[in-house]
Amino acid sequence: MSYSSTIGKTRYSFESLKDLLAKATPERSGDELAGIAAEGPVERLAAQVALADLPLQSFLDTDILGVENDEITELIYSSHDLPAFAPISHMTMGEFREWLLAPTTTSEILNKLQPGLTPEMVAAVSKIMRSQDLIAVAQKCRVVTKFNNTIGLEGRMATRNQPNHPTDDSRGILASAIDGLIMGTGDAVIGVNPATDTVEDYIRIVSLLDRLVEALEIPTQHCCLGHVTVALEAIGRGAPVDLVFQSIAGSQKANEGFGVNLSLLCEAHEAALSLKRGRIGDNVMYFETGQGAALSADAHHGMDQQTMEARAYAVAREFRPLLVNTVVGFIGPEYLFNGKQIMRAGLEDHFCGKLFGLPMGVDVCYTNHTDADQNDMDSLLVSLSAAGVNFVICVPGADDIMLNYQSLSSHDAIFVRETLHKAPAPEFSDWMENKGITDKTGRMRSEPALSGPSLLALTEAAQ
Amino acid sequence: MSYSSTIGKTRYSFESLKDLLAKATPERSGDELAGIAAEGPVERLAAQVALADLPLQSFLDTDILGVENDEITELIYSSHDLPAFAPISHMTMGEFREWLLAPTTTSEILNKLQPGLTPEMVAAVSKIMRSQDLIAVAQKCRVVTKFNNTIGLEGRMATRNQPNHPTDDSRGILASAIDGLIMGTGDAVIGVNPATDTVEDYIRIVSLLDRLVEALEIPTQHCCLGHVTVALEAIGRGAPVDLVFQSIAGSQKANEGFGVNLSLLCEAHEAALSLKRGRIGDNVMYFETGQGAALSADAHHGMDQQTMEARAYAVAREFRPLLVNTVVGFIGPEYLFNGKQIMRAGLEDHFCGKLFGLPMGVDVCYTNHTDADQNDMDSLLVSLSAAGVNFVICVPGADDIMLNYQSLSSHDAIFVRETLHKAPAPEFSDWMENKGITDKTGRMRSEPALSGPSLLALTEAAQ
Amino acid sequence: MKKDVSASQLDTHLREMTAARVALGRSGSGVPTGASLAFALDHARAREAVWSDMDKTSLREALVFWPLASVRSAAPDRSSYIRRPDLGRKLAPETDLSTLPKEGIVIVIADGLSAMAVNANAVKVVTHLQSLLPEPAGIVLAERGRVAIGDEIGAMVCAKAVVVLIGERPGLSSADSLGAYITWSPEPRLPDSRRNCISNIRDGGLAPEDAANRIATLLRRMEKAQISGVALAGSVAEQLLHKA
Amino acid sequence: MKKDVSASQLDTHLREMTAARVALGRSGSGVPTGASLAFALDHARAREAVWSDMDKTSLREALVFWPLASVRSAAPDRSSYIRRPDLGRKLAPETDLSTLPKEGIVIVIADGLSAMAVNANAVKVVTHLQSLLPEPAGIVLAERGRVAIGDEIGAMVCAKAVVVLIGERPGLSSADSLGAYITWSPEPRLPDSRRNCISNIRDGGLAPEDAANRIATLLRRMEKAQISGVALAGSVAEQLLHKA
Ligand code: B12
Ligand code: B12
Repeated sequence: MSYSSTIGKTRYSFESLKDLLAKATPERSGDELAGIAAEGPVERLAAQVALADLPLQSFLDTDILGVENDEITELIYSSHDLPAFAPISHMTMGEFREWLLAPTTTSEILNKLQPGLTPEMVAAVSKIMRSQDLIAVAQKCRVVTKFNNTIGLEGRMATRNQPNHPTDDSRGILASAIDGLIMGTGDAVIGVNPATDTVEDYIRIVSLLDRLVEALEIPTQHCCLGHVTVALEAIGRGAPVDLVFQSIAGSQKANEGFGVNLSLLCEAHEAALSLKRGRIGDNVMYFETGQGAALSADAHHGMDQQTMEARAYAVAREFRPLLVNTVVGFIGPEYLFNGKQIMRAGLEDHFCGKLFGLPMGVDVCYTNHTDADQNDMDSLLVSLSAAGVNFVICVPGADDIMLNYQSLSSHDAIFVRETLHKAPAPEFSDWMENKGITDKTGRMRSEPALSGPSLLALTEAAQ
Repeated sequence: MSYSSTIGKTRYSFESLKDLLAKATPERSGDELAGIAAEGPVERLAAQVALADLPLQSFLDTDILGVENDEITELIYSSHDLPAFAPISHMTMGEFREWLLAPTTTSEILNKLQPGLTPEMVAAVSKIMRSQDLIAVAQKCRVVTKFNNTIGLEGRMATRNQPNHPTDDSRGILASAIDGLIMGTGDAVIGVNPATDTVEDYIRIVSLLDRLVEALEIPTQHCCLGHVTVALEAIGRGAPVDLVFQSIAGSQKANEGFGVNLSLLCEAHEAALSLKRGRIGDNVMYFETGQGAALSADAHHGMDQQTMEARAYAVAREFRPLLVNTVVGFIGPEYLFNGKQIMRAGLEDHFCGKLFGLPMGVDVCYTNHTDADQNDMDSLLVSLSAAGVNFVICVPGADDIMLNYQSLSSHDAIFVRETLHKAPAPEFSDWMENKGITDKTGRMRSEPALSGPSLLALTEAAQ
Repeated sequence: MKKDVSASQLDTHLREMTAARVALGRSGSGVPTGASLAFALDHARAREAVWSDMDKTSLREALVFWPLASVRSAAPDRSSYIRRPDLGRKLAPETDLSTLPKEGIVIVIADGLSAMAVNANAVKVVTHLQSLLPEPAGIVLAERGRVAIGDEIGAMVCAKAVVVLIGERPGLSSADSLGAYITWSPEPRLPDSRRNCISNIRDGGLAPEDAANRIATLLRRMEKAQISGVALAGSVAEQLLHKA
Repeated sequence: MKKDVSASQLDTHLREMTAARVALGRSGSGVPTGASLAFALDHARAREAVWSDMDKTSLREALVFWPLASVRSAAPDRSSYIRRPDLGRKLAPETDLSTLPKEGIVIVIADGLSAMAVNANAVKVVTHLQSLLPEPAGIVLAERGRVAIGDEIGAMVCAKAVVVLIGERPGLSSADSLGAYITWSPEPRLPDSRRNCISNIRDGGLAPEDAANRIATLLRRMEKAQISGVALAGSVAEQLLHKA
């Protein structure tokens, strides 16, 4: 198989499919850092043209990453479902893009297709799609998951309430969680990133969140985003663990850098399932991913960061997660240089995840060493809402005082509900109405009944 | 009145309200070119803080532009309606922003407020608003206008079909117009920018469009975007002129640079009205504006380009136009440097125009000397759709082969209808269904009945 | 998407009728992959045209028959030229135009936003235009010039009129389109309403010879009226503008 | 928006409980103007912190009691440092660490993404930590360093362990947060799973003295287990990781 195209009078050749994928990727600082990006716009176009002409079948004929004994590669090929692939097996990448956009390709058809795709195919097709295409197709993909409520239904967008605190102080966590709840965030999960890494802290945090959820009868789930090994230990000690979290990436080596592998994740999945805590469903895992994670661990094996990211989705899908989100602008300008690159990557990740069958959310965010600001986040949020993102992340006032970056604030969630007309998860939506946070039409009340003495008591009790 | 604020230990002073407005403007190459921009982010914030604390009343106490005998300034103050201003007269700019965002400030209230505003107030408040705020408030403003159909209704977005040709060739114009009609664009107007400037060409073009509209019984209006003097001459000679077009700007001198003044526009307005061609309404004017136009004519008088742009809206409002659009990315990087600046300016212009009571559209576009691309336009289009823009502009394949820039294509209009769920003007929507372009649900048919022999005949007839 | 006979016939027709991107087809709201990539490639190319250079050697050779001077605007390089149109409208300080005839017509060839346009079309327009003028016009090659640089040049040589041939911003489908801006009695800081414009000069647009004819006609009308711009176009404009 | 008594009491409570931006109020979906501008100002400031410099003079003075060396990473300047983490992980070619003791513990103070964090907190952590160590550790001031630069430094002085004190990326509310990354038996190209981390060290976060205590405890556990990283944290991790 040769990878080449001719532009004007110049012939461009690409040494491997991996090289072709990297060169066909929209401008991205991480790929430049890795030294694998196209030299300029014309070479990039040449790669995209070559990619568009490539038969989908060629993605099955080669081990694209080309690394021996990578368990993610093994997983990808062993879980690939040939009959599901059949309807598109004769297509080129360019035809596949058109087929995805065609109105005859419905949500049902896309759902059936999903096991027939590989991450590399999905990443590849996104490279020849405009943002608009990514939105239009993603909107057709619907991935619904359940634990204590239902996430991913049409016309809805959930939020993770992320009440982080720099020293994991219980009262501090509670204050931020309540701040978000009053504004109606937390249906995806109330999830704390711990600053500390001990099992004791982990257990304290999940217990705290569990009491909060119980006291206010919130139809949602909670999570402490510690390392999966800590979660296992905590489960062993009988802690009330709703969801088990882990950061994952697209190569075995990258996952080892995170201190995990598939069998460990499997163990964790089983442990979480064994608790049977989900009232209406058993999607018990929560994963985070993000372009650049593998490269930053020097575990990208010369593959572009966006394809690497899509490979992480193969890991995620294996464990039927309730939630997956890319932390798109989280790592920094080394990987996504500015607001524009963050926006594009966010839409790509969401599209790839959804097409691959994941309950995809996005942490709409940026760091202070990146050339980006709230206006960029506003654009990304509006686009993601149009694309039908399952959930986004909210922190008080958009400022995470522990992770040192800006995500969305609960105000943004109100904007999504009232201006973009997306409702929260149905169970949570009912809860908001019952608690007097919203009125019958789903609009915020100016004085939520929830902000009364009950909450005061709660905050005083926690210590 | 002094204009100052203190940030940390530094006191920032601004020499005039005009200076304050310029320094409070988000980063923008045009203001840097004019030498009036803030030195950096902190000075910009200082200006925004000072601006937020300013009473609205101070916008009425000073002649902000400070140019003697500027007829636009006179128009602004003479048309200002004090009783309409009363509900907000006690507010600071910061309070005004909050009031605009409050759910109690409904569409009806905003409509009544409109004559009580000045362009400078509207521009000022936009400077302390995030993109999200601009979207949320604009969505509440509704401006409905009529000629042969109804533009600006909730949940709808119209399109201008812009069939330009480098030599104004009749068949070339017709081909592009038909290409757009088959995809359902043209409810705002079918409007040609003439490459030539003679009255003969003008008359030929409007006659051509008139025959097209009649032959296909399209419930819409047409326009040749020649100079207003040419339009007057053509009307004098009995040409079928639906809408009279003119580019306008925010100072008398800038308008003189365009070869127009208020009395000339008034004359044109009356001439157009006298034809009584509108079947269901008498909004007969079409204006285009765009940040940078005044500065490029050296007629900005030291005022920032965004405030100057808002002043142009005072001119427009005077003539009850059917359509107004900012050509936001049209002029180039001298005024809006990249995709990010174009997106921000597009949302500002739309917000200011709407708040000021204009039937605001946006030419979502960029030039090839600007650092922008289709992905930026996708973001802007999605944001504008959320903001409830009245119309956008479409050219075949997004490439205007006469004006040398990229606007939207008719495909984008289909995206807006089918993914963002905005319908065309109701009369046009019915027409599309009748002609078999769309099915009963408003979705495109794969083989529009319209593309049959009737169109073939039409193209053969035109010569 | 399948099309019936008349639909595909219509597509063919439309494509014959214009160079615009008509009848692209679609898949849902998406532009077909081929057309979408072709668009992106043309964009990459058009962006390059902005950075192209005037081929002064060839231009000088082709225009050797007439008095000719070379000048630069006050913009020191191309990237500041793009961001600073004010500099592109001014001449660099050391400018010397003493070799040019005075009080005649002067033709300025400026790169503008596409030197490719000048390289492709300027010579044809000038050669034909010179043949139509009563006496040969002096020529100025202006690097990094905007339209209004003609005003200062015209004033320096006390020109009756200045004809600026300038590279229009490059389009996606044509990166070589030339604009002609003609001003009677040029002097610094004139508004654009004092000029007339003929645009889209290129093969596939207005043919260079036709453009020269139109310029010559315009110049004759200007000479007669002793004015250019909006005021020239029609009596309506003038009357109304001066009534206010 | 008006609030009843308990609501505003709740707001006060929430604000007392955390430094996060809670109880901001709102107008529709909008953050109130004051809070919105304060946010933007903090953003402008945090962006400046990224470009702040290590105050080497003061640091050297305060750390004069211990063996000390200064090094630079391979990143030539701050803007390439930001875009090229690979360079920030490598030492500049001419690096000399001969003045440092070998085979002990080495403390690396690196500016990371906020030199302000180092300037504010590093001395406090080091001073307290030294008092807890059996023998004084050598100190390296590393300009434009990333976490992994400690591996190469550690290997060069054959260190038992390296403690990297590094400026965390500046947050909106705190631009001076320090992170400590501790690695047993450092050598180049170790994965991050081989380190342990203590983060958010600053007043208002984890107090510098407490951080020093935790680092000392960690070092003792590492010494005992002769390992650091995920494998140290709990037996579960180790068992599961090596079972596969
Ligand atoms: C950009 C542009 C504008 C911008 C100019 C601002 C700017 N700083 O660039 C804006 C939006 C303000 C504009 C306005 C108008 N324009 Co115009 N514009 C163009 C465009 C797309 C590109 C010009 C270009 O590349 N110039 C080259 C660069 C290097 O020159 P520059 O020095 O940077 O820019 C100067 C010229 O562009 C000039 N200019 C721009 N338009 C016009 C129009 C006329 C009649 C004149 C004399 C000068 C002029 O103004 C600029 C500042 O001095 C051309 C189409 C084309 N393919 O060329 C149409 C074009 C030249 N414009 C046209 C027209 C009709 C107008 C208007 C009269 C529209 C109206 N009805 O009000 C107004 C008035 C212009 C004026 N100043 O008098 C016609 C001219 C037709 C003709 N043969 O006379 C053209 C051909 C396209 C069209 N049909 O709309 N325009
Ligand atoms: C950025 C970041 C990441 C990035 C790192 C990639 C990168 N190139 O920067 C990503 C998203 C990959 C990441 C992942 C994880 N992180 Co982290 N991360 C951070 C963060 C927000 C900033 C770090 C920073 O500014 N470093 C300074 C710069 C100058 O250093 P650098 O050399 O450029 O970057 C290196 C370090 O950041 C290091 N690193 C990042 N996270 C972690 C975590 C651990 C345990 C270790 C040993 C190293 C490490 O990896 C980078 C590449 O070498 C901190 C929070 C904070 N306030 O500091 C959390 C933080 C350090 N991470 C944390 C955790 C728990 C993790 C995970 C273990 C999460 C999980 N359950 O899987 C994973 C695994 C990390 C690993 N590599 O082993 C915790 C550590 C808690 C603790 N005391 O042990 C922190 C404090 C926050 C949190 N609670 O989530 N992280």
